[in-house]
Amino acid sequence: MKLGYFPGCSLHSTAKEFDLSLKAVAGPLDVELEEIHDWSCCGSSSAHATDHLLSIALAARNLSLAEQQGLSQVMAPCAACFSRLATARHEMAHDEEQAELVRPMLARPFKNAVEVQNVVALLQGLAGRIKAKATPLTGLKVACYYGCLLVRPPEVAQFDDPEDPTSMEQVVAATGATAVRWSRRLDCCGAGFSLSRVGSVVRLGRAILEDAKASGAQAVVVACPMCHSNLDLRQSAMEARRASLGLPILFLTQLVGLALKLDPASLGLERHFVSAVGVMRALAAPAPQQLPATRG
Amino acid sequence: MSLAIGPGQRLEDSVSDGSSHPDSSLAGDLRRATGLNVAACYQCGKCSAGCPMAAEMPLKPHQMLRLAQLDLRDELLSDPSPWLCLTCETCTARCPNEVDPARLIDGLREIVFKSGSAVAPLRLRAFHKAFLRQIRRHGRVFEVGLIVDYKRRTGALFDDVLSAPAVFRRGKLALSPSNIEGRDEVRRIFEACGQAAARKEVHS
Amino acid sequence: MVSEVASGAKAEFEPKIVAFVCNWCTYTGADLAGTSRLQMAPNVRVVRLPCTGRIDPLFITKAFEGGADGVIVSGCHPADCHYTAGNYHARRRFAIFRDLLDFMGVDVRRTTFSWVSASEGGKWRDVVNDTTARVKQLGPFAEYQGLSVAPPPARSQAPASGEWESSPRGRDTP
Amino acid sequence: MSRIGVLVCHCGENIGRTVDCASVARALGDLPGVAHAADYKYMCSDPGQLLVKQAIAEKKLDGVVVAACSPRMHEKTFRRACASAGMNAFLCEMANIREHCSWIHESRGDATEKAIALARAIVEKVKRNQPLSPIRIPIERRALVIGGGIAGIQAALDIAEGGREVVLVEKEPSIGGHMSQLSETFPTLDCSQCILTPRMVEAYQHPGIKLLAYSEVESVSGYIGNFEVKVRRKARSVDETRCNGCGECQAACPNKKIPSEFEQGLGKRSAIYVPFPQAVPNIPVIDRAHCALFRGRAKGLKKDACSKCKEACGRQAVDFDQQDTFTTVKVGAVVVATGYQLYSVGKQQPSDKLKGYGEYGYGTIPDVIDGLQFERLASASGPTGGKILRPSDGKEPKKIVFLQCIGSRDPAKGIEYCSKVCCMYVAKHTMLYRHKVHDGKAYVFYMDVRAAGKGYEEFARRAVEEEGAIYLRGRVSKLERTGNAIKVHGFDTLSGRPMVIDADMVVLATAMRPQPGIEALAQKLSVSCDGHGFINEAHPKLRPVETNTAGVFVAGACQAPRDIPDSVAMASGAASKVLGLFSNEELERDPTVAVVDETGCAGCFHCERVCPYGAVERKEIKDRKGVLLKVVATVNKGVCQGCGTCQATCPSKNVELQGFTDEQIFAAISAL
Ligand SMILES: Cc1cc2nc3c(=O)[nH]c(=O)nc-3n(C[C@H](O)[C@H](O)[C@H](O)COP(=O)(O)OP(=O)(O)OC[C@H]3O[C@@H](n4cnc5c(N)ncnc54)[C@H](O)[C@@H]3O)c2cc1C
Ligand SMILES: Cc1cc2nc3c(=O)[nH]c(=O)nc-3n(C[C@H](O)[C@H](O)[C@H](O)COP(=O)(O)OP(=O)(O)OC[C@H]3O[C@@H](n4cnc5c(N)ncnc54)[C@H](O)[C@@H]3O)c2cc1C
Ligand code: SF4
Ligand code: SF4
Ligand code: SF4
Ligand code: SF4
Ligand code: SF4
Ligand code: SF4
Ligand code: SF4
Ligand code: SF4
Repeated sequence: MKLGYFPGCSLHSTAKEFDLSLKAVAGPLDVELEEIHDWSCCGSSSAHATDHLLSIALAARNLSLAEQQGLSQVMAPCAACFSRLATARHEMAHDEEQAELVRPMLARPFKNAVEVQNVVALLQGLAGRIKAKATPLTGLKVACYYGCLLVRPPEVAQFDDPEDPTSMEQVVAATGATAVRWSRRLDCCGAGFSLSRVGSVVRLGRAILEDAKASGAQAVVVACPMCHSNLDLRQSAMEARRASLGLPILFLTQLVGLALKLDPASLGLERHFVSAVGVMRALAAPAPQQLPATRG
Repeated sequence: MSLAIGPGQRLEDSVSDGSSHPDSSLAGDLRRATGLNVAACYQCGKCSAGCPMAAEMPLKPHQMLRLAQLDLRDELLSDPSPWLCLTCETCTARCPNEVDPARLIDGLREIVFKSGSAVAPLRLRAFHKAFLRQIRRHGRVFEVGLIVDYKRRTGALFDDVLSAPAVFRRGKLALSPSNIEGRDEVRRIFEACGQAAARKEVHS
Repeated sequence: MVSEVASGAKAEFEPKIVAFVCNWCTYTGADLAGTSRLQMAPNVRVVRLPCTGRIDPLFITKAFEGGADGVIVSGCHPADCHYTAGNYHARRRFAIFRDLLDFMGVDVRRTTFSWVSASEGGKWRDVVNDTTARVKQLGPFAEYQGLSVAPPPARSQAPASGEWESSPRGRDTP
Repeated sequence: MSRIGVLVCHCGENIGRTVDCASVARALGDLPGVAHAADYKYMCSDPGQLLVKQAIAEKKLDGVVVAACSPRMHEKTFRRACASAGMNAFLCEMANIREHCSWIHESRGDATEKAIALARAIVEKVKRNQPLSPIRIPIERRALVIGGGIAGIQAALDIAEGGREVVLVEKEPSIGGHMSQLSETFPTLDCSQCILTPRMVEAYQHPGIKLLAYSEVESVSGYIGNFEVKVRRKARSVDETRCNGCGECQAACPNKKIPSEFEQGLGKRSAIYVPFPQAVPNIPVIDRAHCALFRGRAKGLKKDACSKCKEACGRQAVDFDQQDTFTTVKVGAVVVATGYQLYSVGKQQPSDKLKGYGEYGYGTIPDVIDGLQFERLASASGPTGGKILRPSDGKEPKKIVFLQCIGSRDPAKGIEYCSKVCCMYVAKHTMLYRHKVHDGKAYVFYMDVRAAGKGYEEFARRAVEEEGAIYLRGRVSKLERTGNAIKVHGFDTLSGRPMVIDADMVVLATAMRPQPGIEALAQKLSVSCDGHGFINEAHPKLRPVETNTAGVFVAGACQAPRDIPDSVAMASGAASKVLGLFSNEELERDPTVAVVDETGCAGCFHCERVCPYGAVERKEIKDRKGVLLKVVATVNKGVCQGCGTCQATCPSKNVELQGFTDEQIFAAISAL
């Protein structure tokens, strides 16, 4: 299976381990990722928050590049990029007036023929293959965290029930781990304010992680670099003057990689702020060499 | 006709003007910016009930829409609440009347942003400006450049964490920008969007 | 042929206008205009039909052939048809028919399509007066000979008056 | 040459003031074919009518035109006068020179000229009128009532009391409908069973009512006065004539863990069961999907896996080999009273266009229930004996949150309309709860309280003022399961505050929707449904219990969300319509109906497609040897309402509306 690949800015920097683990699991799962040549930033929330047209045009440029490259599907692992690209595709198809404004801005013909996919839907589709190749991660309890952008808005995301999604749980089940039942799977962690309004982020993230912890999860599984950096990076702040959380935040691809018995380092597991050592130990897997912690 | 609705507030007669002639109300501006109709909001409050930021917003999402319905433009546009929205779309996904409050709040921000008003929180404005500048310049975001730019604009760093050596140590920040080939293309998109926005201003 | 009863010579052109109306809404509305003594132009003569659904487009050509200078078609509002759907069929038929009239060289401004309910006596008066005034401006309809074969002399670009092409009442989607 | 008489009325001064009636009479008298023309002060007066009769007799008229007021006023008067003089009534018509002429014009010249034109047109039309006779259709004076809820029961009883036979068809094993599930009813809080059960029994025992329970309408043919209805009698597996309702079979059935539909899943029943103790008829039915014997047979087992019920039955009533049977009934009228279902708001239901609400956890959080489930908990005969207990752990909830408008007033994931009864039953629920759990706290999230009915507002206020229910104005975003409680994330828009409540139980006031399968039934009856599936009434204000199909009436919650008083009022209204219809042996109708010229009909059936009443049927034309020559359209006079749409649509002009033929109208147009 060949797929267009739109890594987006964060997979080249803050979420490098997402990129690493995705590429690591792609091989064993027979997925060929072809990066969009010369892709540009999707505009992220800054374009979105200030100029709607710009946010559509920037995303559409990438879709047009993929089209030129002969790709029929583009996978954007970052939930934010996925949301921006999928929104652009949706609006270019449904808002003719706006589409007419955008088309001349693109330096190439644009038929809006490329489908946009995210990593969860991709892995959900491959669950059978994962299960076949996995050494079950028996005993590991994880909380699947969707956040906002994967499932919302429903008419754009369109891959799972927006209020009671199950796709991540299906992937987790394929790895042999157990997905706990919990309530705050869809609550926003505030990643958009990760840099500008830390207080809010800590408040929101804490409520989410406390619920995950209370449900018995040993780790939280995510599929969005923003959620990840937020819940990972800010966890120590969330713990301040409260009970410790100590919940490693794993990318879904990392969990799949673990089940496929890939080398933890190749999955970037040592790059997290909250150590995944405990999880490894629970699975009796070789613990990654942890970098010096920055907590406290 | 104008109707006093409270000390110093006047509800102008353009409030519920559903006619087709150019509508200078805030509702009209929002309709042009987003294609949406604020009048569709029946004030059920489901948006505010689920909004993760409602607790911190002086005006809750449905209240923002209410002020827009009443055309209390100055009061609404000078309020920080729109800037506290995370665009998480919880409200939109659950709104029973298909109002799309998240998009309308986007629209409010766009209106304020374009007016250059000082309401938009300095840090946020600075962040968005710096972020877009990165894209405009490199085609992608170069974090270190972003941090420097942001610091220049606000005099502050985001906060301690991103500058912490730990981030670099984890190989998470590139030290030089990766420039894409199609930078001119991207710049042209920015220019075209700027012009489109200017045209819209003139029309209204 | 009846000019001897007419009072004095007419300086102005007085058009003859035929109105095809349904029994349940517009005819009753016109009755109401009468009971309310609403004065209106005397140029309109009403033909009563059970429903606008009964109106054959040929009635209209026939009226023009017979010397009418204008035609009104009026029935129940979209959702109010006494027969539930007759006016819906009429509406579809007339949208097509109007193009045909235009093609045949009949200025579509000579025709009015409207909805007048049983309680809209005032609206009926307005329809009568507006149509009369409009047709007066257009002058006598002289092209009626051989209506069915006449090639189009000049296509009219002016929008015809009337509500029939607008969408039925419904939610105004932005 | 025709001999038409024209009579011009002065209407005192009403016409005479502006129209020169004598000139009109003179001008009309000069027309070819007019044998008599006169004017008179008051045509509708007795001497005026006498003038008409005399003219017919003396001048041997074959048509009459009265130029006077609106035909809506006096057409009947003059037609009757003509008929009494021996002329066919339909050869008489009126020209409206009052409402359409004298009253609306000032100039005597203009008005007179117009009056002449109007009368002349009618003269030309009447010259071409044909004698018509009213259509007579014999009526089968027996009614079919579909649905045995309170609406159907009421309609059946009223019709039977009026002396006419009724066949009552109910698809479930028992009649009673939703009302039988309710505990106490607003606005008076009387016990639902207590007022309903006697009516159920009365309907069952009434000699004029034939109850076909556990039956469904299979097909319907015919038209007003003459419907033929085929009813499927589903196999009960119990012989109704033998069973005496002792209940031994139920006790013997080993399969007792089946969720009871009647208890809304909160209680259990056996595979052979009566839905509830007061069921009418009190005869059990075997649920073959759950019965061990039938499951075994379906799997191909040679030996029957169980026959405990049959063994237990002292009357040999259990009959495993019973099959569905069919009964055909002839009826003159039908009342549709199929009621409603509640919108099941669990997560997305793939089979349904409605999406459901994942955020409310219905179906996944056990203590989130709907209104009917609450009714069962509150009912003395319910699964908890009338104690309000949580389904999850059987504990008494101390804090209940009620959510209104769930699925209603929600175009995004539900339905646009307001379900009308939920505001009231939520108020009722808060009261019932407080009566049973004195230290309990009831919270209600609402958008508006719609309590427009006699005593309703007072009732709803009582919930707040006397029973301490706390009403919070806002919708809830999400329910979250936290340990033993349910966290309700709401907002009170009145105080502007987010409201998070840890509830022990949450009750969703879910929307009312029409019964499943209503569209198929409507199609059989050729009545229409609105976009949601509710049966359309003929006119929303003036014909609320009739449908567009003559002889088919509607009552209760199948027409729109309705409470019991409304349903009963509608049912009595529908019954009186039926009795009105049945007060005649024959149906007499205006002969303004369409007639197809079968020789010319090309069989394109455009007419069939446009007819709003389904009056156009297909007819096979065969030669003497029985070889099919062609299929043509034919209009069923009993069904046609005379709109004329078919005539205007027929491409080959082979259908004519009597009284409004092309020839008549063309002649009138030319004469104007
Ligand atoms: C939670 C709740 C509480 C309520 N409380 C009150 C209250 O306190 N007071 C009040 O006035 N109202 C109350 N109502 C409303 C009340 O239930 C309805 O007004 C009433 O039941 C409507 O009666 P019906 O006969 O029209 O329909 P139903 O009660 O729905 O009866 C319809 C019958 O038709 C049968 N049927 C359906 N389809 C077919 C078919 N195709 N063929 C044959 N039979 C068919 C069904 O099996 C059923 O027996 C409440 C409703 C709810 C949901
Ligand atoms: C402002 C307003 C707007 C409304 N708009 C609508 C609307 O848009 N749609 C709608 O459905 N409803 C509307 N309604 C409601 C509507 O008017 C009533 O539902 C309807 O008129 C009730 O009809 P009725 O025959 O019961 O009573 P009424 O119309 O009051 O008729 C009663 C008759 O009885 C006569 N009468 C009274 N006492 C005696 C006596 N002792 N002896 C003999 N005769 C007597 C009276 O003179 C009168 O003619 C509206 C009401 C109001 C106030
Ligand atoms: S949820 Fe929708 S309708 Fe309700 S208050 Fe918010 S925007 Fe308005
Ligand atoms: S999109 Fe904004 S307003 Fe809506 S719920 Fe999220 S934070 Fe609140
Ligand atoms: S055969 Fe057995 S299982 Fe079936 S209904 Fe009778 S007793 Fe119950
Ligand atoms: S079937 Fe037999 S055992 Fe069962 S109730 Fe009837 S008579 Fe009693
Ligand atoms: S009756 Fe009340 S609760 Fe029910 S839909 Fe209408 S407003 Fe909502
Ligand atoms: S009294 Fe009239 S206006 Fe007030 S709530 Fe009732 S119906 Fe509405
Ligand atoms: S439209 Fe005319 S020709 Fe066609 S089937 Fe009907 S009657 Fe016959
Ligand atoms: S006149 Fe109207 S109702 Fe009668 S058959 Fe024709 S279309 Fe049907």
